[in-house]
Amino acid sequence: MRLSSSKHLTLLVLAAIILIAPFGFPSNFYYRIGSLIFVNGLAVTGLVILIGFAGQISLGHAGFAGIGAYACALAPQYLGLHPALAMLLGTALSAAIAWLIGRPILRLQGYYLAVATLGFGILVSMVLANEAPITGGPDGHEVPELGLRKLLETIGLDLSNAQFWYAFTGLFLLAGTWLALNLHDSPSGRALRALHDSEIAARTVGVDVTRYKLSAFVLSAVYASLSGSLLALMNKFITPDAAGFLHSIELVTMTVLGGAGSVPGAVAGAALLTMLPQVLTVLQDYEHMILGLIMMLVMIFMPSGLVPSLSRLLRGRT
Amino acid sequence: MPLLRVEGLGIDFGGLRAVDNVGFQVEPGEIVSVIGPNGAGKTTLFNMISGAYQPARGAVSLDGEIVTGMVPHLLARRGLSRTFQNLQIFQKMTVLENVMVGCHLQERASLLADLFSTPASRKRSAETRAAALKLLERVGLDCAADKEASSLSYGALKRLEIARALALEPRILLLDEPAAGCNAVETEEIDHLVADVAKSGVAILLVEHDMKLVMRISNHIVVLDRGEKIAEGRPGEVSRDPKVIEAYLGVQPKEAGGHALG
Amino acid sequence: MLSVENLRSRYGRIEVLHGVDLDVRSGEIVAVVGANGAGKTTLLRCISGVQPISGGSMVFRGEPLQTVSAHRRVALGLSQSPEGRQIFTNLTVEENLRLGAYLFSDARVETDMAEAFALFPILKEKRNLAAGGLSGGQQQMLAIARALMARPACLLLDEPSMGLAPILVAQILDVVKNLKALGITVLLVEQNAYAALQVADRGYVMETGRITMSGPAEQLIADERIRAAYLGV
Amino acid sequence: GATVSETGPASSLGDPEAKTLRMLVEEINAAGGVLGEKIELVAYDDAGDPNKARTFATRLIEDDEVVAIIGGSTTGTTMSIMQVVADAEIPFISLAGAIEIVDPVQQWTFKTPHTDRMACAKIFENMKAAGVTKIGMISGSDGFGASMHKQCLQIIGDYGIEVLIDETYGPNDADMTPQLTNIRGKEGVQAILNAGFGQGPAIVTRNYGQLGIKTPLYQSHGVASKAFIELAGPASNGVKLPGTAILVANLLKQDDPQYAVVSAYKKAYEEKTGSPASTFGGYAHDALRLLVDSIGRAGKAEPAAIRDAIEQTKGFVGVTGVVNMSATDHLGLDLTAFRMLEIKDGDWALAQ
Amino acid sequence: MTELLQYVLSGLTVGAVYALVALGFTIIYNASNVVNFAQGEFVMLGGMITFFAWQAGLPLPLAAALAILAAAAVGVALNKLAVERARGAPVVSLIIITIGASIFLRGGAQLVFDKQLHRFPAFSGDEPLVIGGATILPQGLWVVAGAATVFALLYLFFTRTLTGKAILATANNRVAARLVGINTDYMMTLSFALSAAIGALAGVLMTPITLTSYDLGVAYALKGFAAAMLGGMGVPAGALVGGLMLGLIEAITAGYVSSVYKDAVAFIVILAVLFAMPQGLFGRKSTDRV
Ligand SMILES: Nc1ncnc2c1ncn2[C@@H]1O[C@H](COP(=O)(O)OP(=O)(O)OP(=O)(O)O)[C@@H](O)[C@H]1O
Ligand SMILES: Nc1ncnc2c1ncn2[C@@H]1O[C@H](COP(=O)(O)OP(=O)(O)OP(=O)(O)O)[C@@H](O)[C@H]1O
Ligand SMILES: [Mg+2]
Ligand SMILES: [Mg+2]
Repeated sequence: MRLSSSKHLTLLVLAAIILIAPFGFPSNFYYRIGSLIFVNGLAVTGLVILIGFAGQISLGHAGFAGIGAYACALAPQYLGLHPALAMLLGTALSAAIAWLIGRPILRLQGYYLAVATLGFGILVSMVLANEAPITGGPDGHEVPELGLRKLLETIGLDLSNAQFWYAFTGLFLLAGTWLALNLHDSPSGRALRALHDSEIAARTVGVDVTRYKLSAFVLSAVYASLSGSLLALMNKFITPDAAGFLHSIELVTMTVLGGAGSVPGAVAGAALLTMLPQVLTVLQDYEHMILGLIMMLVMIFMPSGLVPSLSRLLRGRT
Repeated sequence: MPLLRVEGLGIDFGGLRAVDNVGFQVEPGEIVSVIGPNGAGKTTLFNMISGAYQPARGAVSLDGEIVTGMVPHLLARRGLSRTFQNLQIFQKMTVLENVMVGCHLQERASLLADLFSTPASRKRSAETRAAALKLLERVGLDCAADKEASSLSYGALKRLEIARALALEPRILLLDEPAAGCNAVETEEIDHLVADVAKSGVAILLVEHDMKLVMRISNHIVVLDRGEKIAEGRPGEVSRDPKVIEAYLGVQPKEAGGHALG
Repeated sequence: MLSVENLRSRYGRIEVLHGVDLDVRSGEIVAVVGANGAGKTTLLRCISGVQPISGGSMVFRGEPLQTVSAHRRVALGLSQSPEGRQIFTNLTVEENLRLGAYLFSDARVETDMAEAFALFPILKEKRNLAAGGLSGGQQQMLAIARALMARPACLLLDEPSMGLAPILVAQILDVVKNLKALGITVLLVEQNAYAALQVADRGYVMETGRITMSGPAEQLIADERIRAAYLGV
Repeated sequence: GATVSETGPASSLGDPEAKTLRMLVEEINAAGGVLGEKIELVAYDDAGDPNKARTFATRLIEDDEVVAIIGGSTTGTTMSIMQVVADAEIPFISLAGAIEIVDPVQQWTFKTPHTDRMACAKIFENMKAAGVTKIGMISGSDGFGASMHKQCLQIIGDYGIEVLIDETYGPNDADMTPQLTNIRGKEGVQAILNAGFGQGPAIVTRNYGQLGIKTPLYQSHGVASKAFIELAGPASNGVKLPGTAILVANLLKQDDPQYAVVSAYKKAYEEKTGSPASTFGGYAHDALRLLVDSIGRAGKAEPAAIRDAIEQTKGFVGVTGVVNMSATDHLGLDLTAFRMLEIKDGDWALAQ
Repeated sequence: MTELLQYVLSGLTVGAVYALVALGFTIIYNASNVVNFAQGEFVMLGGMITFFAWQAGLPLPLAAALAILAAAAVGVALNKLAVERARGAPVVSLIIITIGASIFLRGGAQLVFDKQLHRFPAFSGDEPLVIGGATILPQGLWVVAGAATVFALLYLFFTRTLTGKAILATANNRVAARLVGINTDYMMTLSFALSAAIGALAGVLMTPITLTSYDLGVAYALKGFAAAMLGGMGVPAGALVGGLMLGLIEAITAGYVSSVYKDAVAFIVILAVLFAMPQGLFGRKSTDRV
C-alpha cells in the first residue's frame, strides 16, 4: 500500500509540474524546451526499465529512436500513411526488430552487450545516412504535419504549435511514467529487478530470464521509438543524428544521472541534460568544460543519481 | 515412485572428475543428506540437479520425468527449489521483495497486465506480499521486511535464502549448507524449520557439515568423496562406516569439535 | 596489544556498533561470540579498516589506528580472514596466496607458501586454477591461508570454520592453537561458540552492537545464560 | 542572431564562421553600427545537431527577439531552422551548401555559399576541357561529402563524364589506401574527384601520394584553407579544386571586383584570430555584410522589410562572389564566383 | 595480389592504431572494471600537446615525452579529483564520470589549443616503403611496433609483476585487496597514469598518419572500445588482436566489398564473434560459482 501511494504521489507531482510550469513561461521557447525534456524523458524511462530494472545496458537505443523517427518521415511518403499510423508502424517495427536482435544479443553480458547494442545503433544510423535516395542521407528528411493540432482547433482548443507539442509530449511522458511505475512493483518488475541482481537465483525461483530480458528490451525499444517519432513530428524534420551513437550515449547518461533505477529519475536526468546546454550558453567557450564538470560533480556527490540520492537526503532529514 | 531419482550423474572440470557416477533417490517427505569432505562434489551435484550445470553423464528424473540438464526455471515449475552455498541474494531489493520474487510462479502474469496494473495483477501482488510476510516470520526476519537485503548480516541472509526457496512452494527443496554461519541455537531453529517442511510432504536434499544437525534429521545419508559415492544409508550406519570416518568425520568424531559438537 | 574503546560504527544512518570495548593482549586467543546480526563482522571490519567508524578509538601495539588506512594496518601486523571468504576469484590459487604476502618480496614468501600448502594440500593441487572454481570449503581454506601469508602479529578470523568439514574444523582450531604457540595473537569470531571458547583464553559476548559479557573462556562456557543462548545445551 | 556549429563534427565549418561573425560585429559597431544603432549578435553553438539548431533558432526568435538569423553550418541544421523561420517570419541566411535550401525558393531563407552543384559544375568544366571523360570518385560519408556526391552525380551527365568507380570513407577514417587502390586498379580512370571536408581530403591526398597514383586529383571546395596544403604534404602538388577568391587573395589582380573585400577580410581575420582565413568564414562574412547592407537599405530593422531588402540585393560584392538576388534566386551567385585553383610548390595558384 | 597486400598493409596500419587505443583501455579496466570513455581524449592530448610543443620549438622526441607525461598527469588528476572521490559509486556512475571527463577535456582542449587539424612530421620521413608492389608509410611501421611493444609490456606487467596482480586484485575484490595490504587508491592512480600514458603514446605515434584535432577522441575511443571488446576486454592479447582484426576487416571490406558499409561489416563481424564467444576472442570467463 505504501509503495502504491508513493507511485501515485510521483505521478501527481509530475503532472502538477507539467501543468503548472507553463505559467512561468515567458515565451514559446520554454514550451519547446519542455517538450524536448518530455521526449527525452520518455526514451529515458524506457532505459530505466532496461538498465535500471533489468540491468542490461544498451548503447544503441538511439537506433530505435531513429527507426521511430524515420517511420514518421518515410511511411507517409512511400506508403501514404497518416503520420499517426506511421508512428504506430514505427513502434511495431522497433518492437519487432528489438525482439529479433534481442534474442541473440541479450545472451551477452555487461560491456559485451553494450558493444553489441552499440553496433546495432551504428548500423541503423549508417543505413539512414547511406541510403540517401530513400532517407535523404545525412542532410535529413522532412516529416509531415501530425495534424492533431488543427483537429483540436476545430473543437475549439486553440494552442500554439509549441503549446500543443508541450501538452502532447507531456501526456506521452505521463503515460510512459505511469506504466513504468506500475511495472516496478508488479510481479514482472520484481522479476526484472531480481535477474539484475542474480540471474541464477532468478532462474531457480522460476523466472524465465531470457523472456523477461527480451520483454524489457522490446519495451524500452518501444519507448525509444515513440520518443523518436514524437521528436520527428515535432521538428517536422529529421536527420540520422537522431539514431546516432552520441544520442545513445546521451540517453544512457540521462538515465544514470537521474538515477538508473528510478522512474522519476528519468525525467530529472532528461531535464538536467536538456536544460544544461541552454543555461550554459552564457558561458560561451567554457560551455563544454562546465557541462562535463557538472556531470562529474553530480556523480561524485550523488553516486546513485539525482533522484535516489536526493530522496535519501530528504528522508534523512525528516 | 521416488520424487527425485539421480542415476550415474557425472561432470568434469578440465581434467577433474568433480562428480562421477552418483545415484540415489529421494521420496516425498524424506530428508536426504549429502555429506562429504570439502570439494567432494556436493555443490556440484546440486548444480547439476538444479540445472545450473549440464551433467556430462547420467540422468535426473523428477516424478518419473527425465529432467536432466533442464533449464532452472522449468525445473522450478516442476517444483524444484534450492538455496545457494555462495549466497545469491537480490541485493538491491528489499528483504520482502526477495521472498516475493520467490513466489514468482504463483504471481506471474502477462507483462501487459503488469504494465497497466490491472486489478488482477494488483490482487496477486497483495497476495504474494501476505504470503511472503508469513514466510519471513517463519525464518524470523519479519522485522527486517522493508530493509534492503544487502544490509543483512550473513546469517540473516542464509535464512532469507531459505524463505525465498520456500516461497516457491516446492515439492523438493535443495538446501546447501543452510546452517553455515549460524550458532547452535540458530541451527536448532533451522533444524525445526526443515523438519516442519519435510513433514508437509516436501522432499528435502540437504548438504551440511554440521553433523549434529545431519544425524538428527536425516532419514537417509549419501556420502561423497572425490566425486564418488562411498557410502549410503541411515545416519547410524553411515556414522559408523570406517570409510566415512576416515574420509570425513575424522578418527574420533566425538572429540573433533566442529559443528558436530556445536 | 589491541584495545578497542567505545567503538561506534554505522551503515548509512543506522548505527550497528554502539560503543564496543574490547582488549586483546599479546599472545592471547580471544573469541567473540554472538547471534546473527550482533555486529561481530562489523567489529572486525572496523579493526582492519575497511569499515568506517563513527566514534571511539582503537590502539594497536601502542599506535592509534583510526588514522591509519586499511592497507597500512596490514603492514602494522593486522591480517584478516574475512567473512564470506572474499578471495580473488579471477586469480589463481597461487596468485591469491602471493598477494596475501603482498608486502613482502623476500625468500620467506616461498617458505610461507610451502607451509600453507602443507597445511591445506588441496590448495597445492589446485594452485594454478582460478580460485573462483574452488568449492566453498576450499575457498575458506584459501582465505585463511592467505591471511597467514601476511605474517600477522594479530590475526582476525571471521568464522573460519564456516563450510569446513568436521575434520578440518578440528584442524583449523589446532592451527589457531599453534599460532598461539608461535606468539601470534588471534581474535576469533565464531558461530561454533563451544569450539571457539574451548581454544580461546578469553571471550566476549556480543549482542546487538554491544559487549554484554566477557571473561575467561572456561568461565563463559560454564555460564548458564551462554549455554542456553549460544551453545544450545 | 546566429546558430552555427562551433563544435561537433562540422566544427571546421562553424568555428571560422562564428569567429568571423563576432569579429565583424565588433568592426561594424566600431564604425557606428547600422542605422545609427549598434547591432547585437547572439550566437549559439548547435554542435551540428539539427535538433539543437532548431531549439536555438526558436530561442533566438522567441527569447532573444532577433530580427534575422544567420547560421546553419550544415544542410541538416539549416533545414531544421528553415521550418522555424518560416513560421516566425524571420529572414534567415544559411551558410550551408545544399541546393535544396534555395531550390525551391523559400520565402524567408537565403544563403551565401555557392551550392555544391556549382562546385561540381566548375570541376566538370575543367575536366571536360582537359579531355577527361571517365573518373573515379571518392567521397566522405558525412553531410558535406554525401551532399556534394549527390549533386555531382545529378549533373555529371551534362558534361559527358562518367563515374567508373565510386568509393566513400568515414569522417574519421585514418587510411583510404584500399579505396584508392581500387580506383588506381580501375581501368580507364582519367581523373579522381574527392568530395569531402575536414581531415578526409588531406588523408586522401597523402594516400594518393603514397600509392604513387598518377591520374590527376581534384578536390572540392571543402578543402578551403591553406592548412590543407600543410596537412596533405608534398602529395598535394598538382591537386586542383574549385576555390573562392579568399584562398588566392594575394593572386587577385588589383582590378578584380572582389580584391578589396577579400583582402580586407583576410587581413582582419588573420590578424584577429591568428589562423588562416577560410572559405567558410567567407560565407559568414558575406551573410553578415549582406544582412547589414540590407538593413541599411530597408531603413528599418524589421524582419519583413529586411527580407525584402535582401531579396532585392544587386551587385553586392562578397568574399565568395558577387551576389544578385531575386525573388526566384535566393543565392545570387554564378559560376564566376569559383576559381579553378591548383596547388603548386606548396601554394595556391590559379589553374589554367 | 598486390591489391590484397595493399589492403593488408593498410589494415595493419589502421589496426595498429586501434590496437594502441584498445590497449589503453586495458589497465583502467583491469583495475576497476570501468571502461574509461575519456581514453580517446588521452589519445587526443598526446597528439595535440606534441604538436603544440613541437611548434613552440621543442624537438619532436622531447615534445612527445612532454605530451605523454602531461597526459599521465591529467589521468592522475582525473582519478584523484573525480573517480577516487566517487568511491563506492556503481560502475555505471563511474562510466558517466569518464564521459563527463571526456566532454570536459575536449572543451578544455578547444580552449587551450584550437579547433584546427594538425600534424607533425613522421618520425622516419614520408617516403613510402614498397613491399611487393604495395606501399606502407614508415610511420605505419612505427605504429605497429608501438602496438607490439605496448602489448608485450602489458602482458609482462600483468603476468609477471606483483603490481600487475595487485591491479587485477583491486578490480576483482576491492575490500579483499585492501585486506591484504594493497593500496587500492594508489593502484587506481597508477592505472590511470599508465592508461593515459599509453593513450598519449598512441596519439603521438598515429598523428603523422591520422592527423589530430581537439575532437578526434570520441571516434578513436569508439573504435578502440569495439576492438577491445572483440578481443576480450582487459586482456592485452585481445586488444592487440582485436585492433588488428578490426583494421584488417575494414580495409579488406573497403577493398573487396564496399567502402560504404565497411564499418557495418566490421560491427557485424564483432557481433558474430561475440555470439560464438560471448567473452570476445581472448576474454576470460568470470569464474564465480554459486
Ligand atoms: N566451475 C568449476 N570450475 C572448476 N572446478 C570446479 C568448478 N566447480 C566445481 N569444481 C571443482 O569440483 C570439486 C567439487 O566442488 P564442490 O563445490 O561440488 O564441492 P563441495 O562438495 O560442495 O565442497 P564444500 O563442502 O567445500 O562446499 C572441487 O574440487 C572444485 O574445485
Ligand atoms: N552493508 C550493510 N548495510 C546496512 N546494514 C548492515 C550492513 N551490513 C550489516 N548490517 C547490519 O549490521 C548489523 C551487524 O551485522 P554484522 O554483519 O556485523 O553481524 P554479525 O554479528 O557478523 O552477524 P552474522 O553472525 O550473521 O555474520 C546487522 O543488523 C546488519 O543488518
Ligand atoms: Mg559446497
Ligand atoms: Mg558475521
